[in-house]
Amino acid sequence: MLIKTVFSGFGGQGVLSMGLNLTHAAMLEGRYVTYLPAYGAEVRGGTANCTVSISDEEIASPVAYAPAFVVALNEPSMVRFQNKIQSGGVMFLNSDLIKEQPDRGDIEVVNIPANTIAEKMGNVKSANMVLLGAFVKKSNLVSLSSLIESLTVVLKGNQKLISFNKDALTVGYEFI
Amino acid sequence: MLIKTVFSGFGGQGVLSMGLNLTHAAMLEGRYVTYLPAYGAEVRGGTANCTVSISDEEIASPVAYAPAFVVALNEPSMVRFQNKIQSGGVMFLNSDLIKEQPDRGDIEVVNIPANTIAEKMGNVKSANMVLLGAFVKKSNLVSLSSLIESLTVVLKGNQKLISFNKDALTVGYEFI
Amino acid sequence: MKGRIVIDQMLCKGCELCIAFCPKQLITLSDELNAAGYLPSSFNDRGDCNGCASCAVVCPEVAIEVYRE
Amino acid sequence: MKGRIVIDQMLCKGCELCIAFCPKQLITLSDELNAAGYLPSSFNDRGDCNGCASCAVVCPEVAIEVYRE
Amino acid sequence: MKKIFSRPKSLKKAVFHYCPGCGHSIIHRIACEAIDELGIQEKAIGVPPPGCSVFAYYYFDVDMVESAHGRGAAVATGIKRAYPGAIVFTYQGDGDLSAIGTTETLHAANRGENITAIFINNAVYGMTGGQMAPTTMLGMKTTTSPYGRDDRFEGYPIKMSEILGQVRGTCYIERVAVNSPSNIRKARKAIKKAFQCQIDGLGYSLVEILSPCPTNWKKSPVEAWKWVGEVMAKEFPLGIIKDTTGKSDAD
Amino acid sequence: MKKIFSRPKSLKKAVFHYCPGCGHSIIHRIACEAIDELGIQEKAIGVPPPGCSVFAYYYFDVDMVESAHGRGAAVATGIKRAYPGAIVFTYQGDGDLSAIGTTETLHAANRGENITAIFINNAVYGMTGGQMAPTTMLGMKTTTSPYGRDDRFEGYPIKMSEILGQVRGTCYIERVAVNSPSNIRKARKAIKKAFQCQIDGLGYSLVEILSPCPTNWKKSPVEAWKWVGEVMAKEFPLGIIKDTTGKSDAD
Amino acid sequence: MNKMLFTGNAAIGEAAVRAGCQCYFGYPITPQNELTEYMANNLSRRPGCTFIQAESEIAAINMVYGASVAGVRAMTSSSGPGISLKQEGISFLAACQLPAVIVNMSRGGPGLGSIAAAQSDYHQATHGGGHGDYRTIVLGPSSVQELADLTYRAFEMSDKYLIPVMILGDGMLGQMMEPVEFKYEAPEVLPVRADALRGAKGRPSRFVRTFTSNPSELEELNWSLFRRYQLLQKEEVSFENYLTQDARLIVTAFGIGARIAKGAIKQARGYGMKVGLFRPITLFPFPREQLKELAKTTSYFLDFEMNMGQMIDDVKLSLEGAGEVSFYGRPGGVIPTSTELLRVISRIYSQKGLG
Amino acid sequence: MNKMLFTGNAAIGEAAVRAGCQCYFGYPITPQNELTEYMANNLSRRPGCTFIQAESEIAAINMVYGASVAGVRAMTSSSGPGISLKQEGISFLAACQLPAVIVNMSRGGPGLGSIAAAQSDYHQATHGGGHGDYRTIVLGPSSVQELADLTYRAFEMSDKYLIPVMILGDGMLGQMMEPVEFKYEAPEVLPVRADALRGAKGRPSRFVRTFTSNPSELEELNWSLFRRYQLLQKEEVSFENYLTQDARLIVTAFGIGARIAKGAIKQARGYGMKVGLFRPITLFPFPREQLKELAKTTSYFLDFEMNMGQMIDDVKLSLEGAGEVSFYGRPGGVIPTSTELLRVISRIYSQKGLG
Ligand SMILES: Cc1ncc(C[n+]2csc(CCOP(=O)(O)OP(=O)(O)O)c2C)c(N)n1
Ligand SMILES: Cc1ncc(C[n+]2csc(CCOP(=O)(O)OP(=O)(O)O)c2C)c(N)n1
Ligand code: SF4
Ligand code: SF4
Ligand code: SF4
Ligand code: SF4
Ligand code: SF4
Ligand code: SF4
Ligand SMILES: [Mg+2]
Ligand SMILES: [Mg+2]
Repeated sequence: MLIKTVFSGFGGQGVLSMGLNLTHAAMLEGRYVTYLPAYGAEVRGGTANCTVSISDEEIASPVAYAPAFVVALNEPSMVRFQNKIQSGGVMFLNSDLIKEQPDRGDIEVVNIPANTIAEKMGNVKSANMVLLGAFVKKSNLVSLSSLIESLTVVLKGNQKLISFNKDALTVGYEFI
Repeated sequence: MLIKTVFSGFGGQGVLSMGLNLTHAAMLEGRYVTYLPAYGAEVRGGTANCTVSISDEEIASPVAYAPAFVVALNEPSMVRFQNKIQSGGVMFLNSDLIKEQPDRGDIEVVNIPANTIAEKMGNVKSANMVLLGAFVKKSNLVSLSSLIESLTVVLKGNQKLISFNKDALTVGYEFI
Repeated sequence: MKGRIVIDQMLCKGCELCIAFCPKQLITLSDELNAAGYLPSSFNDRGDCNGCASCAVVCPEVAIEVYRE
Repeated sequence: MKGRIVIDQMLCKGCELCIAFCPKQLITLSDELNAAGYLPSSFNDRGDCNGCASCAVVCPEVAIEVYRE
Repeated sequence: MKKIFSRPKSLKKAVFHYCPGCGHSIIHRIACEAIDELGIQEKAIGVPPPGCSVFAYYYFDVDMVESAHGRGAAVATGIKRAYPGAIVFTYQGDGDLSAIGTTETLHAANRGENITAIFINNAVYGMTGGQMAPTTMLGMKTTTSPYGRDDRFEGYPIKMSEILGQVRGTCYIERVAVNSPSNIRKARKAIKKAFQCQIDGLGYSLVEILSPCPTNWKKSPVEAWKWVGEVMAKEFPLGIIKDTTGKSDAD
Repeated sequence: MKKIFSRPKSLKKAVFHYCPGCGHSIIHRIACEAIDELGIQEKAIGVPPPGCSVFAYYYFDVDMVESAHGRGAAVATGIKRAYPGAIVFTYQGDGDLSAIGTTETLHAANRGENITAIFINNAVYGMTGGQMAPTTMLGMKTTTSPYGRDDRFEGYPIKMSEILGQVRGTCYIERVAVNSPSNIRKARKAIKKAFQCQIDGLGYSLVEILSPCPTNWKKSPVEAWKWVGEVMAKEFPLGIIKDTTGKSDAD
Repeated sequence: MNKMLFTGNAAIGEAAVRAGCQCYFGYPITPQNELTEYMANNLSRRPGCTFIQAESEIAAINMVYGASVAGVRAMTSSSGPGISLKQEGISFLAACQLPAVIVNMSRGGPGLGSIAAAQSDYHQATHGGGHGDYRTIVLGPSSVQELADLTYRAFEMSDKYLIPVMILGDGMLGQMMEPVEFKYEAPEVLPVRADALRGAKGRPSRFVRTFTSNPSELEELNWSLFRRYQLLQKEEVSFENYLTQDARLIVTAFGIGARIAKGAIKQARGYGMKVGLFRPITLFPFPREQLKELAKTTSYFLDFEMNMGQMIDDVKLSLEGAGEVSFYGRPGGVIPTSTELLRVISRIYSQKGLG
Repeated sequence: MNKMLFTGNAAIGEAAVRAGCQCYFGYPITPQNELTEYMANNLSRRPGCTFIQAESEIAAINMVYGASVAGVRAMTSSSGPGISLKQEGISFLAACQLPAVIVNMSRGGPGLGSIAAAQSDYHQATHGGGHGDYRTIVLGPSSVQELADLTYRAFEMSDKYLIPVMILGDGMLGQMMEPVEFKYEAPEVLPVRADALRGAKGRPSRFVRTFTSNPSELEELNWSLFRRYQLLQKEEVSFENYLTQDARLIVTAFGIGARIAKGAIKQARGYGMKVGLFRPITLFPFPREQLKELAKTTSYFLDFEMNMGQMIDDVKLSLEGAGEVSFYGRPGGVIPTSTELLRVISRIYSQKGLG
C-alpha cells in the first residue's frame, strides 16, 4: 500500500522538517520511503512544500499528483492542494491561519488550532510539530514513538529542541 | 586523365605561387583542378609544399600519395619526395641548390640551374618561375600562354612583378 | 510641508524598511497577514507626515505612494 | 681576458643575432647552406674574443658554446 | 495633495518575486526611473542574467533578452554592434560578472563597447542558494565556504570595478549602494549618468551596486541594509572609480 | 680554456621547431637555466599551451602536461592542489593568457594559487598565423586587423600584468624582455625569482616576457629584436610591477 | 540497520569521499548544489584534500584535469548548461586517458531551460558532446542507493580503464531523499595512480599530451580507446530486467524514467497485461546483446524517456530491426505520471492485439 | 566563365557576405583561419557591418546570439575544441529560436588532437553536443563550390525555420583551392528579421528567453521545435546518388570522405564491380527514406568515414535492418586513399559474393 502526503505552508513554518520527520520515522519502521522537497527559482522565501511517500514495496515516483493526505499550514496551500487531494482523502488545516474551508465534499477535513496550542505550550514555533502529532494519530502512518525517535536524528541531537518538539508532538497526538 | 604534381622547397622560395599559377592556368584551360597547400604546426618558417591536381573529370582527393611530377627546390624536398613519386614519374630539381641526385632508377630526372639562370636575369627571386616554365614545357600540362595569363590574376595586377615573372617563365620554358 | 502616503497592502512584504527609515515613526506593522502571507505595514496619519518619501524610496515593493501639498 | 666560441653549424638558423650582438664583430655568415637550408654563422677567431658570451646568450638555438681562460 | 512618488512608467505593474528587503527590486525601480527620465524606454534593450534577477523581463517594460550565465557583455556587444540605435544594458550579479563572466566583461570594456552594465554586488550567489561569490567577505560563512572565507583557500574578495577602471575602453565606473534613501538616490543618478555616457557614445560604463540579500545573509531586511554600509562598504568603498566624462555628478 | 657557456641540463638536446630569431627558444633556455640553478628539475611540472610553444615538452626535460587553450592556470591549480610537493608552472602566450584564459588566470591569481606563470607577450597569435592579440599595438596590421588595430573597433592593448598586480593573491609580477644580452640575463633572474616565490609558498607569481616574433611581424630577427625595445617596451614598460617578497633583485 | 536518509546529491558526495575522492572542483547550479555544498563541508579543510568553488565550469573541469594528471581521484558536477561548457575539457580528459568522475544532475533544456528533472542530455552524455571520436562511460542511476553505489563504481572503472565516467542523474534524484547504505569506508591513505606526473625524480621526464603533427599517432590513440570501448561492452554492461520473462510488451527506460515506468507496469500487471521493463544501468556501454536477447520472446517495445526520444536510437540499434519500437516522451522537465504511461501502455497493448 | 580559385574557407566568407551576413564573430583556430581573416578584410570597415575577433569562442557565439536577437544575419566559425566551447551558446540559440550560421572546419580529435582534416565531430553536430533536446540543421559539403552554395542556403534555411545551421566541413576543404562560381550578389540593403528586438517603439515590449518555472511551457517549446524538425525531414533533405542504380554494393559517405569514395568507386567500376555512392548532403535532416529506398535494390552497404564510425548509426537507423552495413574508417586526421578504400570494397564485394 502506497500513501503520499503533502506538507505545505510558508517558508519558515517548518513544513520541510515535518516531512523529514515523518519520512525518517517510517524508515525506522522498515517501510519504503521517499521525501521530495519542492525547489524552484520562484521560491524566493515564498511558499514551501514537500511530498512524503510511504509504502510496503519499492516506490516508483516520489511525486504526488493526487495525495491521500494534505497538511496545509496556510491559506494559499489549502487552496492549491484542495484541487489535487484524492477523493476520500484527508486534509489537515492549521485552523489558526486558515479561515476558509475547502469546498470539496468528497474529502475529510481536520481542523487543528496549532498556533494556539503551541503558544499555550510557550513556543509558537513548534506549531508544525503539534500538527504533525495530530496528523500521525489520525493517519496512523507511523507510531508516535518512532516519530519521537526520529527527532534525535533530524534535530542532530539538540536536546533543548528535541524535548520541546517531543512535547509538541505528544500534545498534538493527544488533541485528536 | 588525372595528373598530380608536388612543388616543394623552403618557405620563401615561392613554391606555393608556382602551384597556384599552374592550377590557375589549368582552370583557364577548362580542366578540373585542385590545389592543396601543406599546413601544420611544425611548419614554422620551415619547408613548404603544395599539391596540384589536374584532370578531365571530377577530382576525388586533392592529396597526392604518388605524384606523377615532383618539383624540388631544395635537397630535403628531393630526399622526401623521391620515396613518393610514382614509377616512371619525372622529378625536376633546382640543380643550383641540390647537389645529390635521387637514387631511384625508375624515374626521370631533369636538372635546371634555376638560380643561376634567374641571377643572370638579374633577379634570383624568380628562380621559381624559371623552374615552372621549364616544368610546363616538359610536362606539357598547360600552355605557356595560359600560365602567363594567370600571372596577372595571381599577382593581382602588379605590372613590375608580372613582366619579371613572365620573362622568367619564358626563359625557363625555352631552357628545356 | 504636509504629506500623506498610501501603502498597497497587497504588495507589501512586511520588510519593515519603511518603518525603519520614516523619520517620524508614522508606519507600523499591522497584525493581519495579507494574502501573500506577510504582515503588511500601515500608515498612522498623525498629521505630521512631511512627504519626504523616504519610506517610498526604500520600499522594495514599490508599495508606497506619496502625496504632498 | 681571452675567449673562444664554437658554433654548431647544424643547429644554426642564420638569424644573425650573434653577429649583431658580438662587440668585436667576430662572427659572419658562411655562404654554404646547411642541411636545414640556412646559411649558418661562423666564428672568425682574430684572437680578441673576450668570451663575453653575448653571442651565446642571444642565440635562440643554443648553437654557441663559449670558452674562456 | 498631488502625487509626488509612484511607480515609474517603464516598470511593469507586477509583484516582484524577490524576497522581502531584497535590493534587486529597488534597483529595478531606480533603473526604470533613470530610463523614464532620459526618455529611452523605446530604445532600451536589457540583458538580464541567470540569477535571482533572471525574471527581470517581468518587471522592466523594455525589450529584453536572456543571457547565458556570465555572457551578458558578449550578448550586449552583439546587439549594439548589430543595431547601434539601441541603448543596450546588461544587468548582472556578482557571480555572473565577476566569476564566470570575467573574460567577456573585461574584454568588452577594453574594446570600449558602447554599452552599460548594472552590476549587482550582493556578496553571494543568491539564486542558487547562497554560495560564495568572488565578492564574498573574508570570514563570511556561505554554503560553499562553511568555515568562513579564508584567503589561503578561497582567495580574496575581488574588486571588479577597480580592475575595469584599468582598461582604457571604460569611460565611467561608480560604486553605489542601496541601503538608505540618500544612497538610493545617488544610485539612481549613477545609473542615469551611465546611460547618458552611452547616449553620448563614450564607451563602456558600469555602475556597481552594493545590494542586500537578507535571505542568504540570514539577516532581517533592516539588519541586512545596515550590514551593507557597515561591512560591505568598508571592503568595497563607495564613490566614483573612473570618470572621463568631465561632467559633474549633479543632475 | 674552460667552457663557460653551454646548454643547460634540463633543456633536452633537440632542434627547436621555432622560426629563426624567435623569443620562445631563448625563454625555454633561460627557464631551464633557472630550473637548474634552483635544482628543481625533479620537482617541476610544466603546463605548456596551445601556441607556437605547444611542443615545449620536446625541449624542457621536466614533467609536462598539455593544457587546453587558456586553461593553464586552472590545470596548474589542479596539479598543485593535488600534489603540493611539485613546483608547477604554466607557460602561456598572450592570446592564451590574456584573451581566452583571462578568467582562469585572474581567479587563480586572486586565490593566491602557489604557482608560477611564464607569460610570453609577442603581440600576436603566433601559431595560428599572426592574428591580432589583446596585446597587439595600436595601428599594428595583423591578419585579423588588416587596417591596423584601431581602438574604436578593436580596443586597446591590454596590460594583464598590471591588472593581475591589483589582486591580492599575487606576490611577484615583473615584465622583462628578450631582446639583448642584458635583458635576457634580467629575464632569467626574474624567472628564477618567480620560482623562488613558489618554493617559499608566497602565492601566484608571474613573469611577462616581451618576445620577438620575426615571422608574423614580417621583420628580420635583428629588426624584430630592436622593435621589442623601441616599440613594445614603450606600451609595456619593463620592470617590477609587484613585489611583496621584500627580497632585492640581486642573485 | 544502518540506513540513513540522504538526498541524492549528498549521497554522491558521501560515496565519493568513501571512494577516496581527494579533489572536488565545482560551480553552483541547480539542481545539484547540495553536492557541491556537501563537498565544501567535507573536503574544504580535510588534510590532503581540496575543495574549490571554481570561477566557472570550465575552470572546474580543467582543475579536475590537472588533479587527475597528478594522480588523485577527482570529481566535478554540474547540470545542463554547465555540462555543455565542460565538453572541451571532457574531450581532453578522454584524449589524455585521464580518469575523472563528472556528474550531470540534468534539468530541462535546451537553453537556460528549467531546473526541473529531465533526461534530455542522454545524447550529449553517450555520444560525446565534445569534439572527436571519444566516449565516456555513462551510468544511469534510478535511486539514491544506486547513486551511491554507482559513484563508487565510477571511480573504480575510471581508474581501471583510464576513461572519464559520467554519472547521468536528474534534478529529482538529486533533490529527493531516500534511505541509503554506504558499503565502503573511506580509505586511510588516498590512492595515487601509477602513471601520475609528480616530477621526474628517479625516472626520465614524461609528458601528457594529444597534440601531434603526425595524424597516425592520433589514429593509434583512437584505436586504443576504441579497443577499450569494446572491452567495456564485453565486461561492464549492467542492466535490470523487471518482469520481462513472460512480457508481451517491454518498456525500455532509464534513470528516474524507469522508476515511473515500473509504477505503470505494476498497474498494468494488475489489469492482466503482460508488460516488463528493460532498464540499462550502463548507458555507455549500452547493454545491446542483452536487449536484443529479449527480442526472442517479444517483438513489441515501448521506449519511454523524459525527452523527445534519445535512448531510442540505442534501443533500435540494439534490436537491429528485430522489434517494433514505439515511443512516449515528455520533454522540458515535465514529470509524467505512472497512470499517464499506463494509458499509453494499454493503448499499444490493445492496438498490437497483445491482450 | 567567371570561376575563381578560392580556398574553401575564403569561399564560405565570400558566400556569407553575398548572403547578407552583417556580423561575423570569431576566434582563430587552424584549419579555419582563412575564413576569419577573409571576414576581417571584408567586414571590418564595411558600413553597417561588424567583424570582431572575440576574446574566445564562447564570447563569439554569444555575440552571434546578441546580433541575431537584433535581427541581423550573423555567423561564427571554429574547429574541434572551439566548437565544443560553443555548445552552451548553440543550445541557447536553438532554445530561443534564433537563426545563426556556425561553421566547423573539423580537425583530428579528441583533445587538442591534430590540425589535419577529420570527420569525428559528426555526432556532436548532428545529435546536439549541447544540453537539451534541440537539433541544429547540419550541412556536409564536399567541394569548395558546394561550400559556397550551402553557405548561402544555410542563411536562408536558418531564417526560414529559426533554427541555427551548422556547416560541417573539414580542414582539407577549408585549405584547398578549387574553382568556384558565386551565384548571388551581395544585397543592397541588409535583411532585418521581423521579430527582432530593437526597442519597444510603437509596440509592446518583448522579451526573448527560455528559462521558466513552468516545465510545460518548456515542453511546448520542445514540441514546436520537434514539429519543425519533422518538417525539415519532409522539405529539406538533400543527397547525392552516384552510380547507385545497378549497384550491388553501396558506399555511404559524406563530405571529403565522399570524394575519396567516388575515386575508389570509379576504380572499382573499372574492375567491373557494381558499386555506387550515397552521399547525404543534409546530415540533419538525414535523408532516411532516400537511403532506405536503395535497400530495395541491394542489401549490401559499406559506410566509410574519416572517424571511428558515427554516421553509421544514422545509416543503420535509416535502413531499419533492411541492409547489412560494413564499416571502414580512419580517425585522427589520417587521409585515406581511394586505392586503400578500393581494397576494402573489393574484399567485401567478393566476400559477399557480389561478383
Ligand atoms: C553555465 C551556468 N552555470 C551555472 C548556472 C547556475 N546559476 C544561475 S544564477 C547563478 C549565479 C547567481 O549569482 P549572482 O550572479 O551573484 O546573482 P544573484 O542571484 O546573487 O543576484 C548561477 C551559478 C547557470 N545558470 N549557468
Ligand atoms: C579552444 C581553442 N581555441 C583556439 C585554438 C587555436 N589556437 C592555438 S594556439 C592559439 C593562440 C596562439 O597565440 P598565443 O597564445 O599568443 O601564443 P603564440 O603562438 O603567440 O606563442 C590559438 C588561438 C585552440 N587550440 N583551442
Ligand atoms: S513620507 Fe516621510 S514622513 Fe511621511 S511616512 Fe514616508 S517617511 Fe514618514
Ligand atoms: S517597505 Fe514596502 S514592503 Fe517593506 S514593509 Fe514597508 S511597505 Fe511593506
Ligand atoms: S664571446 Fe663575445 S666576443 Fe666572443 S664571439 Fe661571442 S660575443 Fe663576440
Ligand atoms: S644566433 Fe645562433 S642561430 Fe642565430 S646566427 Fe648566430 S649561431 Fe646561428
Ligand atoms: S535570495 Fe537574496 S538576492 Fe535573491 S531574491 Fe532573495 S534576497 Fe534577493
Ligand atoms: S611564429 Fe613567431 S612566435 Fe611562432 S615560432 Fe615563429 S617566430 Fe616564434
Ligand atoms: Mg550575487
Ligand atoms: Mg602570442
